[in-house]
Formats: sequence, structure tokens, C-alpha cells
Amino acid sequence: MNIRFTGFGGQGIILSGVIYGWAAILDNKNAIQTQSYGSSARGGACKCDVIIQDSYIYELVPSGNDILVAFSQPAFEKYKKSLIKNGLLFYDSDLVNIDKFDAESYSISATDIAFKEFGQKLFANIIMLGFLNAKTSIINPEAIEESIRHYVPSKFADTNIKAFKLGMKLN
Amino acid sequence: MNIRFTGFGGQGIILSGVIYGWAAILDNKNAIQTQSYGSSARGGACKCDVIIQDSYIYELVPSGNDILVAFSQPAFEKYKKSLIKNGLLFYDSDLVNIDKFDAESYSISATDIAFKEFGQKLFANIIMLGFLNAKTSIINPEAIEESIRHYVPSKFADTNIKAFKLGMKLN
Amino acid sequence: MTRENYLNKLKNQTRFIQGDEAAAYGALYAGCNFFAGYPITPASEVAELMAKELPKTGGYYIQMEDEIASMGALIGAAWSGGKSMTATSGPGFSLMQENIGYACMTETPCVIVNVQRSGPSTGQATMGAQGDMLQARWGTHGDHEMIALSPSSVQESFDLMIEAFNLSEKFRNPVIFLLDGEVGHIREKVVFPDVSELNIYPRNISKVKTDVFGGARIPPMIEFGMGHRIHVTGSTHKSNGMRDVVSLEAHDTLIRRLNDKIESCRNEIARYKEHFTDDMEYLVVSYGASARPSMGAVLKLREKGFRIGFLRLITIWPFASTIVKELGKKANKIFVPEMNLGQISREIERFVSCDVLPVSKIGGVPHTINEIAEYIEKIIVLK
Amino acid sequence: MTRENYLNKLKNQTRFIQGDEAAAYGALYAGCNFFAGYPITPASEVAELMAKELPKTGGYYIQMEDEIASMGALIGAAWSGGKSMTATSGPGFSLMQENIGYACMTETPCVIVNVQRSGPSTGQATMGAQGDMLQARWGTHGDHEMIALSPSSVQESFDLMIEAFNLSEKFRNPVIFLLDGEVGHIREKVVFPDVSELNIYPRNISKVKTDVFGGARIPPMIEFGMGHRIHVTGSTHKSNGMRDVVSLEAHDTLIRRLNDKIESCRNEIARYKEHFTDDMEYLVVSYGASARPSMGAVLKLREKGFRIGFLRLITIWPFASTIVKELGKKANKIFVPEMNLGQISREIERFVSCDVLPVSKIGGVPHTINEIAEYIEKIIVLK
Amino acid sequence: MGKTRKKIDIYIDKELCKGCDICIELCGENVFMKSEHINSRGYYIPIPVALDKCTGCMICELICPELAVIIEKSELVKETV
Amino acid sequence: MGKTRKKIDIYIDKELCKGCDICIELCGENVFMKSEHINSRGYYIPIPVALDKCTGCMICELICPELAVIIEKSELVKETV
Amino acid sequence: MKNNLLKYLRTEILPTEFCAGCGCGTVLNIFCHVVDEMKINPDDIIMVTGIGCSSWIPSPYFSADTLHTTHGRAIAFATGVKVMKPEKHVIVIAGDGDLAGIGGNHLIHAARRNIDLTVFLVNNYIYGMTGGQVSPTTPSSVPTTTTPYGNTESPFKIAELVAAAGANYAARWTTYHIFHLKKAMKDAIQKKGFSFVEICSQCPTSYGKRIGMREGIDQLKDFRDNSIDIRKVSEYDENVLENKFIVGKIAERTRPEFTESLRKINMKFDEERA
Amino acid sequence: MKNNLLKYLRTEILPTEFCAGCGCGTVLNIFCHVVDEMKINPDDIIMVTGIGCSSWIPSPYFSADTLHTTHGRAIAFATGVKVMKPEKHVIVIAGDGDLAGIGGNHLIHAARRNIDLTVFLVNNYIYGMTGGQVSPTTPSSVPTTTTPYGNTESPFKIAELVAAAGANYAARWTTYHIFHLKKAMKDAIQKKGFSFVEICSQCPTSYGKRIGMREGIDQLKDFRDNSIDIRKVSEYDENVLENKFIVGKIAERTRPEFTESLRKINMKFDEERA
Ligand SMILES: Cc1ncc(C[n+]2csc(CCOP(=O)(O)OP(=O)(O)O)c2C)c(N)n1
Ligand SMILES: Cc1ncc(C[n+]2csc(CCOP(=O)(O)OP(=O)(O)O)c2C)c(N)n1
Ligand code: SF4
Ligand code: SF4
Ligand code: SF4
Ligand code: SF4
Ligand code: SF4
Ligand code: SF4
Ligand SMILES: [Mg+2]
Ligand SMILES: [Mg+2]
Repeated sequence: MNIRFTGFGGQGIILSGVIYGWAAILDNKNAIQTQSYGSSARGGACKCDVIIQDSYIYELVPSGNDILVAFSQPAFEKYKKSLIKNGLLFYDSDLVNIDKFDAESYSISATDIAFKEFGQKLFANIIMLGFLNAKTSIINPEAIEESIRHYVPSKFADTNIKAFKLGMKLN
Repeated sequence: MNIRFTGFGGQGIILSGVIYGWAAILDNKNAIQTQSYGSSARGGACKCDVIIQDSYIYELVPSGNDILVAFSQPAFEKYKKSLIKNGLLFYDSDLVNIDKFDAESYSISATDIAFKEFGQKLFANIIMLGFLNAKTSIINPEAIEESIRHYVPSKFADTNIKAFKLGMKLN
Repeated sequence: MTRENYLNKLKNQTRFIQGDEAAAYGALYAGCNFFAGYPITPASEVAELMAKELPKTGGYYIQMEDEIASMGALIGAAWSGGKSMTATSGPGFSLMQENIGYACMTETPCVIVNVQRSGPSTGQATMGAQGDMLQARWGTHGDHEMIALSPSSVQESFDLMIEAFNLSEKFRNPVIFLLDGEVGHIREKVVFPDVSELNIYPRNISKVKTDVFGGARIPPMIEFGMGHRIHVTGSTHKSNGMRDVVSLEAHDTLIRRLNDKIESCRNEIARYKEHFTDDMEYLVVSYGASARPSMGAVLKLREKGFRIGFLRLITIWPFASTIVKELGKKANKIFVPEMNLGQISREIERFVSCDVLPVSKIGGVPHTINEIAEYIEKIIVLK
Repeated sequence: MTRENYLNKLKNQTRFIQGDEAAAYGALYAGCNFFAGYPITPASEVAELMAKELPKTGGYYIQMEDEIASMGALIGAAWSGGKSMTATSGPGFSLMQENIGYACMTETPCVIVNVQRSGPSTGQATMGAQGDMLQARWGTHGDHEMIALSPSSVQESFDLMIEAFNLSEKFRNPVIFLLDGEVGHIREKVVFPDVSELNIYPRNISKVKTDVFGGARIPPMIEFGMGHRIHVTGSTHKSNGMRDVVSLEAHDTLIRRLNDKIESCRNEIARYKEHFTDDMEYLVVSYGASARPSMGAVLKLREKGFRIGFLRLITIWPFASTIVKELGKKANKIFVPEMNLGQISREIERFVSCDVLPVSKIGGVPHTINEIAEYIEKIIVLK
Repeated sequence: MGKTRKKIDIYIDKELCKGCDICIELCGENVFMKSEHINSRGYYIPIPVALDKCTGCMICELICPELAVIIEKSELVKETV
Repeated sequence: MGKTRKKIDIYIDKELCKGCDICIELCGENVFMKSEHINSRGYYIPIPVALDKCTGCMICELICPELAVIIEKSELVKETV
Repeated sequence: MKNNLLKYLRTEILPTEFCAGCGCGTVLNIFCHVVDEMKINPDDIIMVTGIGCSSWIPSPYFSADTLHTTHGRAIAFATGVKVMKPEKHVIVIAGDGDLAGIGGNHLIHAARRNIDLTVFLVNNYIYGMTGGQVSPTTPSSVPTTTTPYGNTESPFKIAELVAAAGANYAARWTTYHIFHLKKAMKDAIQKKGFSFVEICSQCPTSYGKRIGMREGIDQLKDFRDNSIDIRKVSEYDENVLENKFIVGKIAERTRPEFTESLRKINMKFDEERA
Repeated sequence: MKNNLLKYLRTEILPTEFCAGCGCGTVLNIFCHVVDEMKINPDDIIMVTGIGCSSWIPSPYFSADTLHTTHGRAIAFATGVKVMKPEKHVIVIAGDGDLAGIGGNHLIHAARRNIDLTVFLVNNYIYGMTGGQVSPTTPSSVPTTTTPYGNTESPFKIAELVAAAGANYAARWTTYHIFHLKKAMKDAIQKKGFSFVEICSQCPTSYGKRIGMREGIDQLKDFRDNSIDIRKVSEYDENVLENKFIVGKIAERTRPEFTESLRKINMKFDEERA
């Protein structure tokens, strides 16, 4: 299972991937996470890939993504071709316009919800994670919660869990 | 024919060798010259080797010296073993005491003569060169004169030639 | 005591970290107490972790003005009781070469991490590569041996780093830790062990005054400050350390011993993993990141019925020539997937007479299983 | 005009000079008009002669603060119309590695003289060696090709330097001039030629704006100041010079072309001399200073009736693999006298299946004819 | 003696602007305001809202990190003092 | 109150000396002279010829590049002023 | 309507890859103004630079002959350029890490040699491009990715150091002081011999956030509020000055220029032969 | 009768390999006096050096733990030593080419970092060991083997530069000023933080003969006759000063020392755990 999170640098794209990858491991799977570096990491099309498998991972480059998560228009444009046939697209409808893109797509207005519910756009990613996992059931949600608690500063942990649960409910 | 000139740094040891080597070439022979570098070049046992052959020189290290020229006691002590059996030793009797060294030896009091004749110890080496070549007839003396003129500053050329000729006469 | 406390807290913990970070943790387990470095992609994460964690274990992190100075500080620290490490990538590794040679010549234990990126020159800084495999061996001037290791996973990056320190102490030689940018930057699971269950090779320090540069194939060390007034120089020296820059014997004795101490233990140092070599007709040899799709490809080809074996090199230098020679006799062809234009495949050619076929890929993206499998299959079938 | 006058004065003159000096004169004949360097034994004589003579020919000598800066200035000068050169020895050569890689990556013609001394590290500064043969090939990080030449006499040091400049211009690649301290420091006879009878390869400069980094296997150059606003970078770039540090294609295209431009002309670049190889049973391969006693030994052994041939490598890199492969098929054994622990003999092993026996000597004193002859004879006779 | 007054126009290059707000914050006359307009790279670009207050001091043009501000002055009236 | 006069001895380490003459030239009291004695490395070493003039200023001892000069002071007389 | 100054840039790669609000862009902007106002033909400029965000100002953005070198070595490369092309403006723009960190030796030696280069050091107090490691100009106590517990070192006063090394011209300004900076850059270009301007510049991404200034404008305001004219330095206490930006001209001299001295030697031989 | 100070030397290799009349020997001599008078146990000294004649002062002659490093890198190596052995005197003695030429960057960075090293730079105005090439302290116009037509560059005022880089102590003396020099060396050793003494020293073989001073004593007399006390500098015209030896203390400060700052961080964690 190859998942690519994409968007602007600073939107929490990398964190999403890391949380998801670690959650997979907590869920007794194998996972590898990679991300973009350098000026592209600062620019508009930053990406974070997570490979999740039950067996040992020999393939280091996802030859195609089963799931693409898009948090910015430039990122969507740049990476949409990486989605495999029958892949799933998740995107933030506040930030991305997919036009006539031909794929099974799910969108939520994550940024808007984050801002409205938690006063901070930053939670959009965690909401999306909840939504994504609810739709796909890749990982046991409890593992994800544990992973979130591991990675976010403890004072923000509860809000993040809330955001995650909110995302799950959007399913 | 392997010739080693030795002495203190600054006595003109290197110059002697270079002059002799170039003279050999002017005399249509092959010649290679090497010398010591680094702190040993400044110390008491500086050396300058000249290999002279009629044919192309394949051997870069003189496996033994046919002729050893010694201008200081430490140099003599250090290099006397490099003289081959039946080799010739030339030394400045003002500076070197060969004790019971077993070799065909020729000495002149070159430094003294230089000082007395030319007011400068520095000419001792050229005197020795004349003496050495007269004894051994390795090189056509005219070639040596030409070589001297090539290497010493023109204002000292005549005196050097004189010193050389003086050396030859000491034979 | 702080270091033990620190490691006890880590014991049996699982983490999802980068290969760079795992290497740094491995160093802490190995007893590294000094890190000097200079930032460079994709190795900065090693430094950053060391800057954060070393002080907790009583060690010291310093950032120097460049890689040359880092390598110098490393050596100074090592002679002053430090188990020292640095981390860099191609451009910095090139700059370190002079002082790496000094470390060889003075038999200074230390570990140099080179997280390889696409070169030559600044190349593509954020893209991983395996382009410095031969530089690790020959980058500094003069005859010298080298020890270099290359892990294929984040867990191995941790485990092998402990080995790197051990080898460097045991052989009194710098050890090059050849991460590739790929393994350096991926995050994977790592389980931290109990330090008390590990073999940590202690520095061989002589309490009494003795020859530090001879007298044994690998002489003991004496640390600065013990009152023995030792003399350490990168110039040719006698066994007591005193310079001898003119005698052939001094140079010959020293340099041959330095080379011999590694060369004679080639088989002891050379680590590798063999798979399916019993029945093989063909052999794949790989290492580092490219060993993973290589193994994937071998599995795939075997499923298809090809009698193909796999040799994963863990030690790169000294080269595992014994096993390569042996397997080379059994193989019709050897395929060598590498993220370079065929560096280790050249070394293999020295020891086998069958065809050695590099499966080169450059530009920062690791081989896929299919790329390797298809390439091999085409050649085998065409044959 | 001054340069022509200067060379006309030298024409047909005979001199008794050192290999270092001959290399410097060769550079002046080749059109070198920029030298940047830093003193080091046994290469300082090259700099000293250039400092004295370059101004007479209208060229510029500068002494930089270190070897890194020297190599940098060299490249800057080359892009500004300079035919540029530096001279150093092991420690400085190690320091230059990063910028040598930059010169490869930017296809900058320039000549780097490495007068090899006993290493590793400071070793024995005044003693000659051939210890950097593989460093010349692999010293900088990343995949790259290299051109390296090694003269065996003072006259050849002069002649080959002209070739070095020509190759560097023709292939737009740095050329390493691998003098050994021995040939660098001996004085021998040199005859200066008439410059008008020499082939001096002119820099291939495009007057019109064009791609300087692609479009042809060896694209033309454009000099700074011509108004074409060219962009030169050591990062991966497209054929117009603009950086592309993410795409695999850009890297693959560039690096493979850079390697290919040398590799595909291997046979054109590789110069060597063969002697007595027609009837040979055994082969001696050597180069540089050690080629001289080697040839002496071959002559001696042939006198004794041994059917032994000799191959003298003049070009070291790219390696003369074609002839070595060919002769390797005829030889029972190959002996390789080198003033190192067997560096070129390793490369030979890649191409032949017979035994390759290094005849190593280190410590600054060249082999004697007898040492080589006796070693070979013992092995041949025992066989 | 005549004194020349200048007419000033301000242009913002919408595609170059990265919405850093430096022009907005450093214009001593508060000529700019953040607009609702998002450019293709997702940045909210500023607009001049008080053109008449602009003194033509050039601060905004010189300091904009994207060379996205152009202050265009054209001579208007030659007043007699 | 008493004033102590010192007896001064000067030693030259003949084997260390390189005959550079620095001690000879820089002794303000001209205590040294070049001797006829050549040491084993061929250098003419200095000798103190005017020991009585030596003030014990230590210049020669400190400046000798070969640590070849030793100024040895021993207390002699305690004079009453 | 397009900015007339875009003619000085390689427009096909705009907008820049700099982060929003980064001072590098301002330096680029002012440099374009300088070239424009001085009526220098960019064909007469050779830009040389090293590695870092600041190095991207000339390379790739400014459209002139450009030599993008290895990290820290710009001045060494530029030395070769200037010797062969003395009639050109050879201008180096690079970062604090590049020029004063790894490249510090070339900087002081070029200043000593007094070669006619113009060097603009963009001091953002950090290794920006590699993600925020401590640099030789990072103030004491500031936390960075490699000084998580605060910087234990003190920063260089780099313009003063360059002056002490012998430069013919040295000044310091900030990206806030656009007019002074423009003037200083012109003076530096005009000045024969080694000239140097330290440009204090904001890096919101890798530095600003470490000192609580998340946006470029925050640091600009800091520059505005905490700068002291060098001519007034004596009025302040030394410990007050520690955290201030001392701006102004630090040195101006007329020592002989290096490449001219080199040429004089060659001229001697020209004459001999004529 | 043997010199009592020989106990500080590796006597088996005496006499030194220095040329007759070389200032290196005087520096060695005075350094022995310093150690003796300060009653420092040589076991508490770690000497670090680079490559050059001056580097032979500590290595091999002075008998203490000795780290003879690569050319120019002594200070970098010494940094690693000092961090691990803060209780020891870590002392660097090396030449102008080594410390201010190739090693200039380490010198200024160590001064900035203010690490507690003591550095004695033996300035003989030349690359002595390699046979007399121009160095970064060779005065203008002097002919050397690589400046046959006279040096086209200007020299560093290296002690002033080190002061500008941040050293806690910087001074300059000559081998003629033996008593002042001895005092300055003691002060430098005592001073916490980076301390630096430039020692102008004669090199008859590779430098002196180039300026018509064939014997060591000639340069010593030059030092004697052409030195000016730094406190009296203002009394002289600048062009008079150009060719003078400005001697005295150039800077003394009490900025925090680097290894102490490092240790403070570690102590924080020690406490946490205690
Ligand atoms: C030899 C070498 N070491 C390290 C690097 C990695 N590197 C690239 S940019 C950089 C720092 C740049 O800092 P600075 O010059 O201040 O520029 P900024 O990005 O802050 O503008 C470093 C360390 C390199 N490219 N080469
Ligand atoms: C990297 C490197 N470059 C060059 C040299 C050659 N080298 C040895 S000593 C020396 C100069 C020493 O000059 P200085 O430091 O002034 O010492 P001095 O001999 O004058 O006392 C040089 C250039 C070297 N050993 N290593
Ligand atoms: S300063 Fe420039 S980039 Fe920033 S908001 Fe204003 S126009 Fe946009
Ligand atoms: S020119 Fe000056 S006043 Fe006008 S908008 Fe710009 S900053 Fe404001
Ligand atoms: S100063 Fe020392 S070395 Fe020189 S002559 Fe006097 S005793 Fe001898
Ligand atoms: S101690 Fe002083 S007075 Fe006595 S001999 Fe030495 S220099 Fe002369
Ligand atoms: S990291 Fe800093 S210096 Fe680099 S582009 Fe971003 S803001 Fe500018
Ligand atoms: S060359 Fe100069 S510095 Fe070196 S030992 Fe001789 S006099 Fe001293
Ligand atoms: Mg910076
Ligand atoms: Mg010196």
C-alpha cells in the first residue's frame, strides 16, 4: 500500500506521513516513510510517501501510489499522474480543484473545518488522516491515536485526537 | 660512472654536480643528476649524485659510487660506505680526515687554496672539479668550462674558470 | 553514569526513525562521546541528533568551520580519550581526504559517516547515490587500507554503527560508514537493544609506556595526558612515534604493517549475507539501498524458476574477495545493481573470470524490483 | 607577441633541467597562461619556474592561500580564457579533490600536476613515490572519468605536458599529470622544439550563443565576457547550464555523457609503448620512474634468453585496457614494478586471467634493475 | 521657478508576489492592503488602496523580495510657485 | 641592609652550539669571542673571554637558539652598604 | 505591466525559489537597481558564488555570466576570473556560512591581497539552505538545529574582520536600509581593490522562527529598531551594542590593487621586448 | 655541565635540525624557560602543531604529548584535544604559512569561538621549510622563490586580525625581545580563552638572504632597531609604521570560554538526572 501526502511546505504534510507510518508499525505492519528535501520541500509541491506492507519491504520506490492526498493545487497537478489505476484521491476541497480528474476521489473541506472547529488551519491534516483511514481502514485507528500522541507535543495531543476523530466521522 | 658530491649545504655541492652533469651532456654523453632535499640538504651531509653513461640510463639509483667527493667530515662518514670496491675518493684535506679509509684517495687542500688564490672559500668546489676531472678524464675539459660559464653568473665566470684550471694543474 | 541512564531509557524501545538518526543512536550505544561536523544534505540529521543527544550522555558535539576542521578535531579528540565520529556527504568527504589519510597513518580510531548523494561535485544534493564506493577506498593519497561498511536498512544502520566503532577500535583505523542517501533518509522501524548485551570493543590502552606505533601488528594506544609524552605524526615514524622521513626501512615497515593489519584480517572483517547460492547458475551482488530491490528481484526470478543466488555485501572494504572468488567460480554471470556507473562491479572483476554485468542506475531514485528483474531475465534468456 | 618571442628564444635549445621544470616549460609551450599554486615538496619547482617565466610570456602566476583555492582559481581562470595549471603533491592533491570534481562536472579544461611523494599523509616529503595512481582516478566523489598521464623521463615530462593540455582542451576535462617525485626531481637533458612544429589543440570556443553543456558529446565552450551570459555550475545541469537538481533524466544524461566522452575514446587517449611483445611468454608492465629500471631488467633478462616483453603505460587513465587485454592473452604472467603496494596491478587484474604479480617497492628509492630482474627470474625459473 | 508634481501609479506583479506583506507593513503611508486575490501559487497579494497618499518614496519597490512592485512616476503638472 | 653579589659562571655546550654568533653579538658587555675550536659538526664555538664583565643579564642564555649557553649564578658575598 | 528590472533576470525561472519574505529577494532587487542606476552592462559583469540560499541570488537569477562554485570557494574562483578578466566587474554574492564559515580563509586572503572583487555577504545568521544549523554569525545563545540548547559560540563581526584583513572598502547594512545599502553597493562596485558589504538579511524559515520572528517583516522591523549608525557607536555602552546592528561604512582605503600589480610585472617584460 | 632546561627536550635528537642562527631555536629556548618558571609539569601540556620548520619546535623537540598534524590544521586538531582534555594546557606552536596561510580559517574561527588554546605563531615571513616561497606575512616587494620580481601582495597584520576575530589575548614580540616575549608567552598560557602571540623570528636561510640579511644576527638587529611599542604607535606616521615591527599587547578581554560553555550544557543534564 503506497500512500503519498502532498501540499505546501509547512502544512504538516511530513508529519501526517510520519504519524501514519508509525501507526502502521504499531499495528504490526512494516512501513517506510520518505519525503522531499531542499527547495522543493519549501515550495508548493512538497511530498511525503509512506509504504505499508505486511511483509518486509524490498521495493523502496513506490512504482505508483494507491492513495494520493492533496493539500495544494500545485502539488495535485505535479503528482496526480503518480496515482495508479483504481487508486484513491483524497483532497482538501478548500485548496484543490480537481476539475475532471478521472479517479475515485474523496474530498473534505479540511482546512475550513479545522479553522472553524479548532481555530487553526494546521489541524486540517489530522482531520484528513481520520477521514482517509475511515474510508480505507488501512490501520487500526487506535494505533493512529497512539502515534499521534507520540508525535505531537503533549499540550496539543488532545486537540489532535479530537481532530482525528472528527475526520473519521466525516466518512 | 656514478659520482657523488657531498658536504655541507651552502658549499656549492649541488652546483658542482649540476655543472658536471651538464658538461657530460655537452660532451655527448647521457647524464642524470639528483640531490638531497629537506632538512638534510641544510644539514651537514648534503649530497648530489651524477650518473654519466654513454648509453641511455635505465638505472636511476646508483647502486654504488665509482667516485665520492667529500667536503665535510659528517658527509664523509655518512657516505663513505657508498663507494664501490676500487672506487676513488676525492676530498678536501682542510675539512676531512679520512683516517684509515681503505680506498684509492686523492686530496687537495681546496678550501685553503680557494681562499688564498681567490679570497673566497666558495671556489673550492670548482678547484676540486678540475682536480677530479684531470685525475679521471671523464669529461672533455672544454665541455666543463662551457658548463661552468652556463651556470655561474657571468661576472664570476672567469674566476671560476681560473679555479677550474688551477684544479686541473694540481693533478 | 549519565550515559548508562540514557541508554537504559532507550532499552527495548521501538522507534520510527531515519537511517541517519539510527546511525547516530548506534554511535551513542557504541560509546561515541565526541562528534565534530559541518552541515550537509543528506547527512545533517546525524549531526542534529548528536547535537541534541550527546550532551545527555556526557559527550560533546561541536560544529566546526568546515569538514577539514571536523576531521582534524575528530583525530585530536580520539587521542584525548574520545570515541569520535563525524558525518558528511560527497563534497565534505572529498575535503576530508587529507585528514582521513592522517588518521590511517596515525592509526587513529574514528568513524566517518558518508551519506552519499548524487555527484560528482554538488550534483543533486537531495538525491541519494552510491557514487563514493571507490573514493572511500582510494580518496586519500598514498598506499593505505580502509574499512568501510554499508547498511541496507535503518535497523542495520543502527546495528552496523556499533560494529563500525568496534572495528575502528580493534584495528586502529578510521572506518567509513557508507550510508546511501536513500537508507539515510528513509524512516523505518528500529528496536533499540539492551546495551549490556552488546559487545562494545574497548579501546586498547596501555597503562605503561610502550611503543604505540609498532612492536605489534596492532599496537595498543596511549592517551594524551597519561604522562608518557607520546609523539603522534602523519609523517613516517618509527614504532615509538618519532619521525623518520628519510629511511626506506622506516617507511616500508610502517606502511606494510598498516596495510597488513587490515589485509591479513580481510576474512574476519568482511561481512556479507548469502542467499540461494547453493544451486545458483547466476549471481546478483549488491549492497546498501540497492540490495533491497535486488533481493526482491532475486525472489521474483526464483519464483519464475531461475537458479539465481544473491550476495549482499555489508562490509565493502576490505573487499569480501574470498566469497566473491568462490561464488564467481559457480556463477555463469554476475549482476551488480548499484546506484553508480559500476564501481563495485569493477572490484568483482578482479576476482572472477565470468562476466560481470553492472546494473547501473544514477539520478537519485533506487532501482525498482522490476527494473532489475527484467534486465537480468532478458540477458539470461537471450543467452 | 611576447609569448612567441619567448618560445623562439628557447627553440632548439638544450637544457639540463629537472622533470618539474620540464613540465613547466612544456606548459609554456602548450600555451599555459595561468598558474595558481601552493608550495609543496617535491612540486615547488614547477611553481617557482612558472613564477619566473610566465610573466615573460604574458601569463599570470599567483600563489594562493592553499591548494583548494589554487584549484578554484584555476577553474575561474579557465572559464575566463585561461589555459591553466597547478602543481602539487599528495597532501595538496587530496585537498584539491572537491574542486577537481567540480572541474569534471563543469567540463573545465585544466592541468593538475601531482608530483607524487611517499604517503599516506605527510609521509616522507622528499621521497618520490607512485602512491596516488588510484587516487587520481577515484579521489573525488561521484562517478566521473579522468585523464592521467605519467612520464618516465625529463624529456617526456616536457613532451607529455603539451599532450596533457591538448587532451584537456579536446575532452574538456581536467588532466592529471602524474609525475613521480623521482622523475620530477632528476635533472636530465631536454631539447626544446620549435613551437610552430607542434600541434597545439586550440580551445573550442563558440562565437555564437550555444549550449555549452550538451548537444554534442563534447560541446564547445563559451568564455566569460562574450556577452552570452552563460551559467556554470557543479550541480546537475541541463545542456544550457541551468541547474536541475531533481530530475533523474537530467542527471543521467549529464553524467553518462561526461563518462562516455572519455570512455568512448579510451583507445584514442591511451598511449603506451610496447617492446618485445611479439615473442613474449612473460610481460612486464610499468610506467613513470619505475619503467626505467623495468626496461633495464627486461633487456637484461632477454640477454639471458628469457622471452619477456615490456609494456610501458604513458596514459594511466583512461586505462589502456585494450592492449592489456590483448597482451594478457599471450602472457603467462604479468609483472608490475610500481613504487606503491600494487595499484596499477589491480587494474590489470580486471582485464587478464593470467597471474598479475606486483613488484612493489616503497620508501622513496626506485627499483634497481637487479631487484626487478632477480625477482622475475626467480619466479619464472621456479615455475 | 517651477516645481514639478508627479503622477504615481503602482503595479503589483500578481504572479511574482508571494504575499509576504512586507510592502504593506513598511509603506509609511499605508498605501497597501492585503487583498482577497489568491494567485496561482496560493498567495494573497496586496493591493494599493490609498494611491493618493503615495509619496513615491520607492521603499516598497526596492524592498519587495520578488521585484513585484513597480512605482511608476510620470510628470504631471508644472506648478508655478 | 645587605646587598648580594653573585658569582657568575658561563658554560657553552660545545656539541649543541652551531656557531651562529648571536651570543657574541648581543652580549652588551662583549663577554664572548669566537674561538678557534671547531666542534664535531664543524662549527666554531664562542668562548667567554671577559667573564668578569658579565652582568648576569641572561640575554645570551635566553636567546641562544641551541640552548647552548648556561649562565650559572651562585651567591658570593653579602656586602654591607 | 512588467518590472523594467526583470531584464536583468533570468525570467524563465521566476518567481524565485526563495521562501516568502526572504531577504535574498530584496538583495536581488536592490542589486538590479544598482546595476541599472550605474548603467553597467550585465555583459560586463561576472557573478561568482558558492552554495546556499544567498548564492541563488546571482545563480540562477541574475542574468550575467555566472560561476556557481563549490561551497565556500567563490572568492578563490573569482580570483582566477579577475586575473584573466581585469576589465570586468567580478562580483560575489553569497551567504555567511559560505563566505565567513567554510570560506573564511579565502575571504581574508582576498582582502589582504586587495584584489578588485566586490563581495556582498548576505548574513542571515544561519545555514539557511541546509535547514537552519548554527553559522559563524549566529548570535550567542540562539537555539538552532545544531545548537538545541543555545549557541555556545560568539559571532564574527565579519565586516570589521574583513577590514582588519586589509580590504579597501568594508561596510554593513541591512535589508531594511535599502537606500543606504544601494549606495554602499554602488560604492563597493566603484571602489578599486577588495570591497565588501555585509548585508544583514532576514530568513524567516530557518532563522527567524528560532528567535520568535516567524515572518520576514518581523526581522525587518528588528533591523529598523535595533540598528545603530557606526559613527554613533561611541555613545553607547558595549553591552548595549552586543545585540545591535552596527551599520555604516567600516573602512575605506586606497591600497594598491593586486591584478594591477601583477600586470605591472608583465609590462616590464613587454617593454624589454619592444 | 648540561643546561637544566634540556630536561624539557627530547635530547636524543639534539642538536636541532634548525639552521644555525634560526629563531625557531630561540623560541624553543624561551618556551622552556616559560614552562620552567611557571612550574608547569610537561605532563600537563599537550603540544599541537602543523607542518613547517617552526612546527619542529614542539615536534619533535619539546618533550610533552605531541600531535604533529597536517599542514595548517593544528588548531582544528587542538580543538578536539581541548574539548576532551580541558584541564590540560593545549599549546600550538607553528609558522606563519601554517597558521595564517593555509590554516587562516581555523585560526580566526578558534579566536571567535574563544576556545582555551594558546597559539604561538612563529612569523619568519616566509615558507621556510619548502625553501623560501612567499607567505601571507612576507612584506610587499620582497623577492622570494615564487615572487622573483618582488611580492605583489601585502602582508597580514596577523595579531591584529586575530584580535579582530575575537581572541581573549593577542600580542606581538620578536625573538630579540626575549624578556617581553617570555612574559607574553606566560600571559598567554595563563589567560583563559583563546590567546595568541605572534613571534617575529629570523630565518637566515630562506628569508634573511632575500632581504640582505644572511645571518640570524642581522635580522635580530633589525628587530632591535626597527621595533615600535604599540602604545607609541600614534606618535608615528602611517607610512613610517609600514616597515616597523609593532610590538606589545594588542588585545586582552574576558569573553566566555568555549569548552566551559559546552560543559555547562552537559551539567544541565547531569543535574536533571541526579
Ligand atoms: C563542502 C560542502 N559542505 C557542506 C555543504 C552543504 N551546504 C550547502 S549550503 C550550506 C550552508 C549555506 O549557508 P549560507 O552560506 O549562510 O547560505 P544561506 O543558505 O544561509 O543563504 C551548506 C553547509 C556543501 N554543499 N559543501
Ligand atoms: C597540504 C599541504 N600543502 C603544502 C605542504 C608543504 N609545506 C610544508 S611546510 C610548508 C610551509 C611552512 O611554512 P611556515 O608555516 O611559515 O613554516 P616555516 O617553515 O616558515 O617555519 C608547506 C607549504 C604540506 N605539507 N601540506
Ligand atoms: S513585498 Fe512584494 S512579495 Fe511581498 S507582499 Fe508585497 S508585492 Fe508581494
Ligand atoms: S512608494 Fe513609498 S509611499 Fe508609495 S506605496 Fe511605496 S512605500 Fe508607500
Ligand atoms: S648563540 Fe648559542 S649557538 Fe649561537 S654561537 Fe652562541 S652558543 Fe653557539
Ligand atoms: S649574561 Fe648578559 S652580560 Fe653575561 S654574557 Fe650573557 S649577555 Fe653577556
Ligand atoms: S531558508 Fe531562509 S534564506 Fe533560504 S530561502 Fe528560505 S528564508 Fe530565504
Ligand atoms: S629554513 Fe629558516 S626557519 Fe627553517 S630552519 Fe632554516 S633558518 Fe630556520
Ligand atoms: Mg546564511
Ligand atoms: Mg614561515
